[in-house]
Amino acid sequence: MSDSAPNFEADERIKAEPLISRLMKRPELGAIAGVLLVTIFFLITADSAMFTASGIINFMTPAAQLGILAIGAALLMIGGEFDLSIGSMVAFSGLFFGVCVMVWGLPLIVAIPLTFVFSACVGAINGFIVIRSGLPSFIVTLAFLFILRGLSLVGLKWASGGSTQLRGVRDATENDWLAPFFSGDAFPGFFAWLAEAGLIETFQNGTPKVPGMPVEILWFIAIALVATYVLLRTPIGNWIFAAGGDANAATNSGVPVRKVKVTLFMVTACCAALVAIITVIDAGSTDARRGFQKEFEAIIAAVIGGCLLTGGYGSAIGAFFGSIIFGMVVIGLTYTGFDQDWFQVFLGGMLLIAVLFNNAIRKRVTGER
Amino acid sequence: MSDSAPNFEADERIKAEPLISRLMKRPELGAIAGVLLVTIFFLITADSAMFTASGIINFMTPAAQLGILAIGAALLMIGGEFDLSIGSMVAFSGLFFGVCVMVWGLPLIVAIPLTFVFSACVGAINGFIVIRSGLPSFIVTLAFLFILRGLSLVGLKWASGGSTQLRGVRDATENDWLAPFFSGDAFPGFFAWLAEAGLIETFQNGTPKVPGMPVEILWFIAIALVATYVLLRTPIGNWIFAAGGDANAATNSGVPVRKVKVTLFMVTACCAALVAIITVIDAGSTDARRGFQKEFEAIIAAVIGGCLLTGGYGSAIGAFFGSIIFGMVVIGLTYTGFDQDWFQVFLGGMLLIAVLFNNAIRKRVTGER
Amino acid sequence: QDISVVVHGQANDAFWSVVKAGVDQAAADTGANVSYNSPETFDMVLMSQLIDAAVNEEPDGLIISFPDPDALGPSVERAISAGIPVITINAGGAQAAELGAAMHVGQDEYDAGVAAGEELAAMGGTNAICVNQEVGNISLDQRCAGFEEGFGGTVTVLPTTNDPAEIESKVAAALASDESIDTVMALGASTAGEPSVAAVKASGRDVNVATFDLSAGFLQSVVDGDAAFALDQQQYLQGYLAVSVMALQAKFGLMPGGDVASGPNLITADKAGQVIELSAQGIR
Amino acid sequence: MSEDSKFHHGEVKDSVPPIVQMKNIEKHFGNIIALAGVSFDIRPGECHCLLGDNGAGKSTFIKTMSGVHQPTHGEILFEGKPMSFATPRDSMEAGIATVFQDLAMIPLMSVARNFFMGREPTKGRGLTKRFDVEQANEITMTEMRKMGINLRGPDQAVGTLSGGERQTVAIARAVYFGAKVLILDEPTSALGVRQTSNVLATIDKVRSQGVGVVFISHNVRHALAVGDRFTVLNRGKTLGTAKRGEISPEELQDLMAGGQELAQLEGSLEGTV
Amino acid sequence: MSEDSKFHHGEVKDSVPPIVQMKNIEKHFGNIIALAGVSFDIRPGECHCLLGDNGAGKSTFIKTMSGVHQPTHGEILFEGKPMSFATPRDSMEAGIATVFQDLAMIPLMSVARNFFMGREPTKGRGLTKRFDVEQANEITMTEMRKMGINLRGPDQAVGTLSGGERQTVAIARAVYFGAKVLILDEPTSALGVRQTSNVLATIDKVRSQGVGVVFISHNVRHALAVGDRFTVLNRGKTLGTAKRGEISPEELQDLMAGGQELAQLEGSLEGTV
Ligand SMILES: Nc1ncnc2c1ncn2[C@@H]1O[C@H](COP(=O)(O)OP(=O)(O)OP(=O)(O)O)[C@@H](O)[C@H]1O
Ligand SMILES: Nc1ncnc2c1ncn2[C@@H]1O[C@H](COP(=O)(O)OP(=O)(O)OP(=O)(O)O)[C@@H](O)[C@H]1O
Ligand SMILES: O[C@H]1[C@H](O)[C@H](O)OC[C@H]1O
Ligand SMILES: [Mg+2]
Ligand SMILES: [Mg+2]
Repeated sequence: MSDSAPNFEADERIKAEPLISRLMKRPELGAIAGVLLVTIFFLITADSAMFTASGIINFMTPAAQLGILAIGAALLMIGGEFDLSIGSMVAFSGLFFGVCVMVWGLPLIVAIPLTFVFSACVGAINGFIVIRSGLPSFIVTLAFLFILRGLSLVGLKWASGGSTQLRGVRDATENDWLAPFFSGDAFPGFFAWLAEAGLIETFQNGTPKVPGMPVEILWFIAIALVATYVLLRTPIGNWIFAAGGDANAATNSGVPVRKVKVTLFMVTACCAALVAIITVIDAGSTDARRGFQKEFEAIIAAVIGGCLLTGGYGSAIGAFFGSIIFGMVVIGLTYTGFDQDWFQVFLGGMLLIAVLFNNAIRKRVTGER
Repeated sequence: MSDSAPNFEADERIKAEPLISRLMKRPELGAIAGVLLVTIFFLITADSAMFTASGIINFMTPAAQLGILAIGAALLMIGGEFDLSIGSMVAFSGLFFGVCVMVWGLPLIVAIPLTFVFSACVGAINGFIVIRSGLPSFIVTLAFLFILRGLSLVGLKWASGGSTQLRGVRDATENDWLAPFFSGDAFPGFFAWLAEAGLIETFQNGTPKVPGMPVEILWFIAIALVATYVLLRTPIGNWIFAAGGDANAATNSGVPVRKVKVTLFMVTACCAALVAIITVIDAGSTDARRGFQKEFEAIIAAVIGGCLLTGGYGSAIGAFFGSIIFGMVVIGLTYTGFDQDWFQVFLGGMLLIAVLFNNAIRKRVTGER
Repeated sequence: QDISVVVHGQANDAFWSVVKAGVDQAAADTGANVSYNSPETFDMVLMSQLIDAAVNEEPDGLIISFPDPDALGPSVERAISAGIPVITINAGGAQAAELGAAMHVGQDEYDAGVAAGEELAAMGGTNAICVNQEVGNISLDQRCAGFEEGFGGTVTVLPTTNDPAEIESKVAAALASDESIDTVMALGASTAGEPSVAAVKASGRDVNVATFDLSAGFLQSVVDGDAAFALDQQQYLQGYLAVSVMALQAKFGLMPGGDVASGPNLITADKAGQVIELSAQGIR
Repeated sequence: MSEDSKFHHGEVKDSVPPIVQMKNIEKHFGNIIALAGVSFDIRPGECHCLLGDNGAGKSTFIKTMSGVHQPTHGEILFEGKPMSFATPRDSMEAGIATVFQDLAMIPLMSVARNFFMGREPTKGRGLTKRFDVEQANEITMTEMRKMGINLRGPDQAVGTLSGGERQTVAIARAVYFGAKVLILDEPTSALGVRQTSNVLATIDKVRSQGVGVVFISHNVRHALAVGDRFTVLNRGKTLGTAKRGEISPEELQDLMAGGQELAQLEGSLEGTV
Repeated sequence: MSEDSKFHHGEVKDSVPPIVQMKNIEKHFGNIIALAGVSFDIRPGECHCLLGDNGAGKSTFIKTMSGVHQPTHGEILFEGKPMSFATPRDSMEAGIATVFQDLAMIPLMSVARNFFMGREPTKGRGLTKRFDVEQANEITMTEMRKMGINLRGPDQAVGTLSGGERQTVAIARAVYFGAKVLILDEPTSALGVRQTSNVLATIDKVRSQGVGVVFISHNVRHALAVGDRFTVLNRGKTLGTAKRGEISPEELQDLMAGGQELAQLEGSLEGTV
């Protein structure tokens, strides 16, 4: 009746598992099924222009702007907290940045770091109140949603002398050497060459439809990679998962939960600041409604990408794909013949189907009940 | 070394506890501190008109409309789920009700129950998808936020022949015997008597400034009482707490968690339908933007009132007071002399202070760390 | 012909659904293939991306509203440099013309505000509130600013959300806390205008209420004497004319030599009655 | 280990039909095989011990019996009829009460509310039918006292109870509601000596009332004190079932350890841990 | 209970200064008094058992020692100096490792990540300094195997482990990181016989290396097998401390039960539960 000596390498208690199910178990990759589904949908229903180089860049740009926020939100959600103030933070740090450039006339090399520091401080305030009071971050950051939005309005009126729009940033930064890192298109030469070679489409008059790769897309990819690395390959990543999984157990195991959470609030605020800087330079203006409801969309993208609202589970890559799904659906309708009145029905339906599909595929592949 | 026989009635392991700290421990009563704080603030800063009979009714009316939703949202949150579609549900069931009355010409005695049944079905669909897929209710009901909002637009255009507003409901229901239960003011005679007796203010011509008690306030109070009774004094209440506290443990203990959750989704949808019916009859019309962002405000009110976003903890009375705090703050600033541009800063600041104050008082009184 | 319309207002906004009705009617009348899009909130960054998406399809003509010349400028330049003719509607005509837009159909928001202010001042108003249900939308700010200019007296901006119940309470609160308010200027008819009328009625005071844009309910109040007037910009024309002209441009290369001022058009008690039915059908 | 216990021991009558019969149960979680074919039955009036090493599959097995998991393969007969419990509520309604290893308690809820969770006593009728809070409180306090725990009050949140107090709530609840079968997954693990002896005495009492008891334990002495039959699991498979008296404590302990050697403790622990 | 154990027993040298000394600790939760003045110390190389009935306050007491709770009254000396640990991290950095009764594990995280939570091994330096996942996996598997658990793999989520497997992770982790004091709150409650003997053997091993061990158990036999001193708590107060040999198993069991009578089990359980 005695048992054979256990042999770890070939445990009889494990079935062989195909690679695909091992991959689908990772929260990073769950959202890919949704991306595929949405892509197929638009390949069938949308104008072919959607999947040309210019079409892809066109939906990737809003996806990237959303995605930078969504990755921040995802990190924070994995760490067990919310930040509902990131949308307002986009407006507020946009205002601060605008004031740096337009009112104080600072060069970008000063204005940009200052904006990040400033935003990180606001994020830290959020974090400190949450930590010290023990209140849910939902309600604390919600208060800041209103406060920052309101301050943006007041600040804009002050800075612009009564308007809710601050204009002229593009002209003021045009010749700054740092501007190309935060605005416009990267690799224009390469794209011009592609156009000449006939590899990407041009307008009738010969100019390439895509002048280059919008920098936000590069930022988006870079941030997704860094966030993934931090989450999966650094001690801090482990702390983030632990803090969100069970703050009590994590504290008792020696994880500096408070520091981790405050840091995450600061990171999220910096993501908002980055989006603000990029869009303010790009648009050349900022207004009191910038970033409106972006907190909401960022959370949506993170959740589509597999983050749990209860914390402790999720991934940056998931948020990456979640943002792409969201961006594709929002912009995609333009390329289809559907009536705009149906837009919201369509948006809601696509989101639901994409998430249900992700979920069904994951369950089927991994053999979960 | 042996111990005296334990005596339950006078356990030496318990300190005497004053009544107030026993009361403050109840989630129901935590929010009272916030109400007091906000009231005192406005007594000092606001125009005295705010706390006359007409002033109170003036801020209680939106508070009541919000509160009916907030109590539904609170029940659902205690049960561990969210419904982000209630705002859209107000528009959608408003449309359905409008169609019943205007297009199909049904009397209220048919139209109102039909609207409730219809809304409950939509709520049940939400619930079923959440339960069957195991997806977070956040993302599922978010999809319905968009879908229902979109369908309201499409439906309104169909029902009104191209406009986004369906009108004439007031005229159509004016003579229906059921209308006074869902619109207008209750107890007009009593208020007229109060006015004659000089107990409430009158216009110069002697008519009372407040013709009666808006019915939504009565509904609001009634629903808060019923919900509190259900939560604290019925088996279903126990199931709601259990389902939200730990769905797994509750299922394993024999609580029919799925049924409870689906029922809660239906209840929440019915709360939205009630608000829709009241506002549509009152305003005489419905449009595609009704209830916009109400889901958000309802959750805010529930959280101010002490509900945990993670489920399993909270109260209907808390949501009641939370709605009143929110209503007072939103309307209150108008009575003060502050620059209205600061409205959002003020709203956020007041919410934060009210919640921090609730929290601080509770901790101090109950001796928690 | 393919024509793309991208505007800043939402399809479920009563005002913009009328624009869309005009667009749809013109599409039917001219046989043009028209796509109509808008961002989900007043979001200039997303709107510029929607314009880019439309331009990618290389339509024969592009019709846009232009509330933020800075943010939308590059997208418009891209369209124009790609050889796509552009017509602007509703907002921002002058600035777009500088970039090479062919024509504008709309009302100048500031001038419309001035006109409304002068009218209400003439009715004896000295102390007004301007009810803004969409704070941060630059067009609405311009209306309040113009109104202040034309009105001459005290003007307080009352920012609100777009919930009618809340607006009613806030207007009531504003009236209760300042006895000298005699004028209410609402910036949207059904969201802000109708609840303002209700609040004024409940206050029992003699206050003039006017609104930008139309709604059947508000027009009824004008007829009944509970409200002073509505300022119509006939947005149906903005949609209809722009598409018709663009279709003709695509077919024959025709383009009028100047802009069309679709408003402001003051609707007072004498005209309101005729307009109600059309407004209820989503045409005015 | 003395055989002359003060306990009455149920006669395992092979003739009496089992209440629950589990045939060749398999349970897979994704690619993990937790149970690879286990058969087991429980008869009225007996205490059937389920023993085995950590991770052997004991908890998974009893969760299959009480409707938490659905078996991947295999058959469950309840009173002779094929039965599949879709939820724990179904199994409860059939008369099976379970103390899960994780206790299935809601930390934020009071002791009394946890005690009656899913089976609240009511008073009044029709619309006034309501949760009888007073009765619930009273029963809770009484049943807990029977098990040797004097609670400070019935409204303390379970999350603030000590480990043993919490475990006692789960046991008292199951005993109170257990009608035909009582499943106890390591019920004494967190209990003090007094509470443990109460639980063992309780097992004996309910068994004598004809209830079938499934008792999981790592404590050979506890198992031998009350068990009538012993089934040992190892790595998801059953190593066989022995009747009381057919097996010595040392043999049993050897089986429970999966046949592997123990660290040098025998001396100080007198043969059984 | 035989006194001639195979274990080495630490000499409780009264002369050696204690590592941690707790003086007259009180802890109140709101109106609940969990500890009403408890004194305790732990010296290097000894195993000090903390015993007592359910709800006596053992867990609350050791949580105060490891920085989870701050005492309401009383003083803590660490290596002779007054010390107040604000967080568990502080106490860890001072060299105290704890296995909490609730284990302090994150269910959604893998075994290896839980094992190293808060103290991740790194490789590389500067910007490339990163979590050394391979090393973490390897150490986890090895340490678990030492305790008698063969995991299927280091990346299984802790939430899907069996009760005993999970408890073993917590113990292996504490042992791996325990530098000066190792606190074990009912570490063997969910363990199989093999794992239990491993843990007891481990306690003996680390003690002989000069680590002070605080061992909480309800099992008199386990306590006597490894304990050098025994402190008994009852209803938040201490009933006194006894040295090994000064007290008989029966006396000890009596104290642990708070002096109350046990159900009739003595016969079958040979004196100690
Ligand atoms: N949901 C699950 N997903 C994956 N593996 C699981 C799951 N549940 C259990 N297992 C694995 O199945 C095996 C059996 O677990 P089970 O809890 O039944 O053991 P047990 O016999 O009760 O052990 P213990 O005595 O430690 O409580 C374990 O190795 C465990 O890791
Ligand atoms: N956070 C808390 N709030 C209120 N009461 C508490 C709290 N923590 C513990 N208690 C109470 O303090 C007493 C001591 O609890 P503790 O967990 O220390 O007991 P224990 O000796 O570890 O018992 P066990 O052997 O059952 O684990 C218990 O009666 C418990 O109900
Ligand atoms: O002209 C429109 C304005 O630009 C804004 O969108 O609100 C609706 C209309 O008044
Ligand atoms: Mg188990
Ligand atoms: Mg304990």
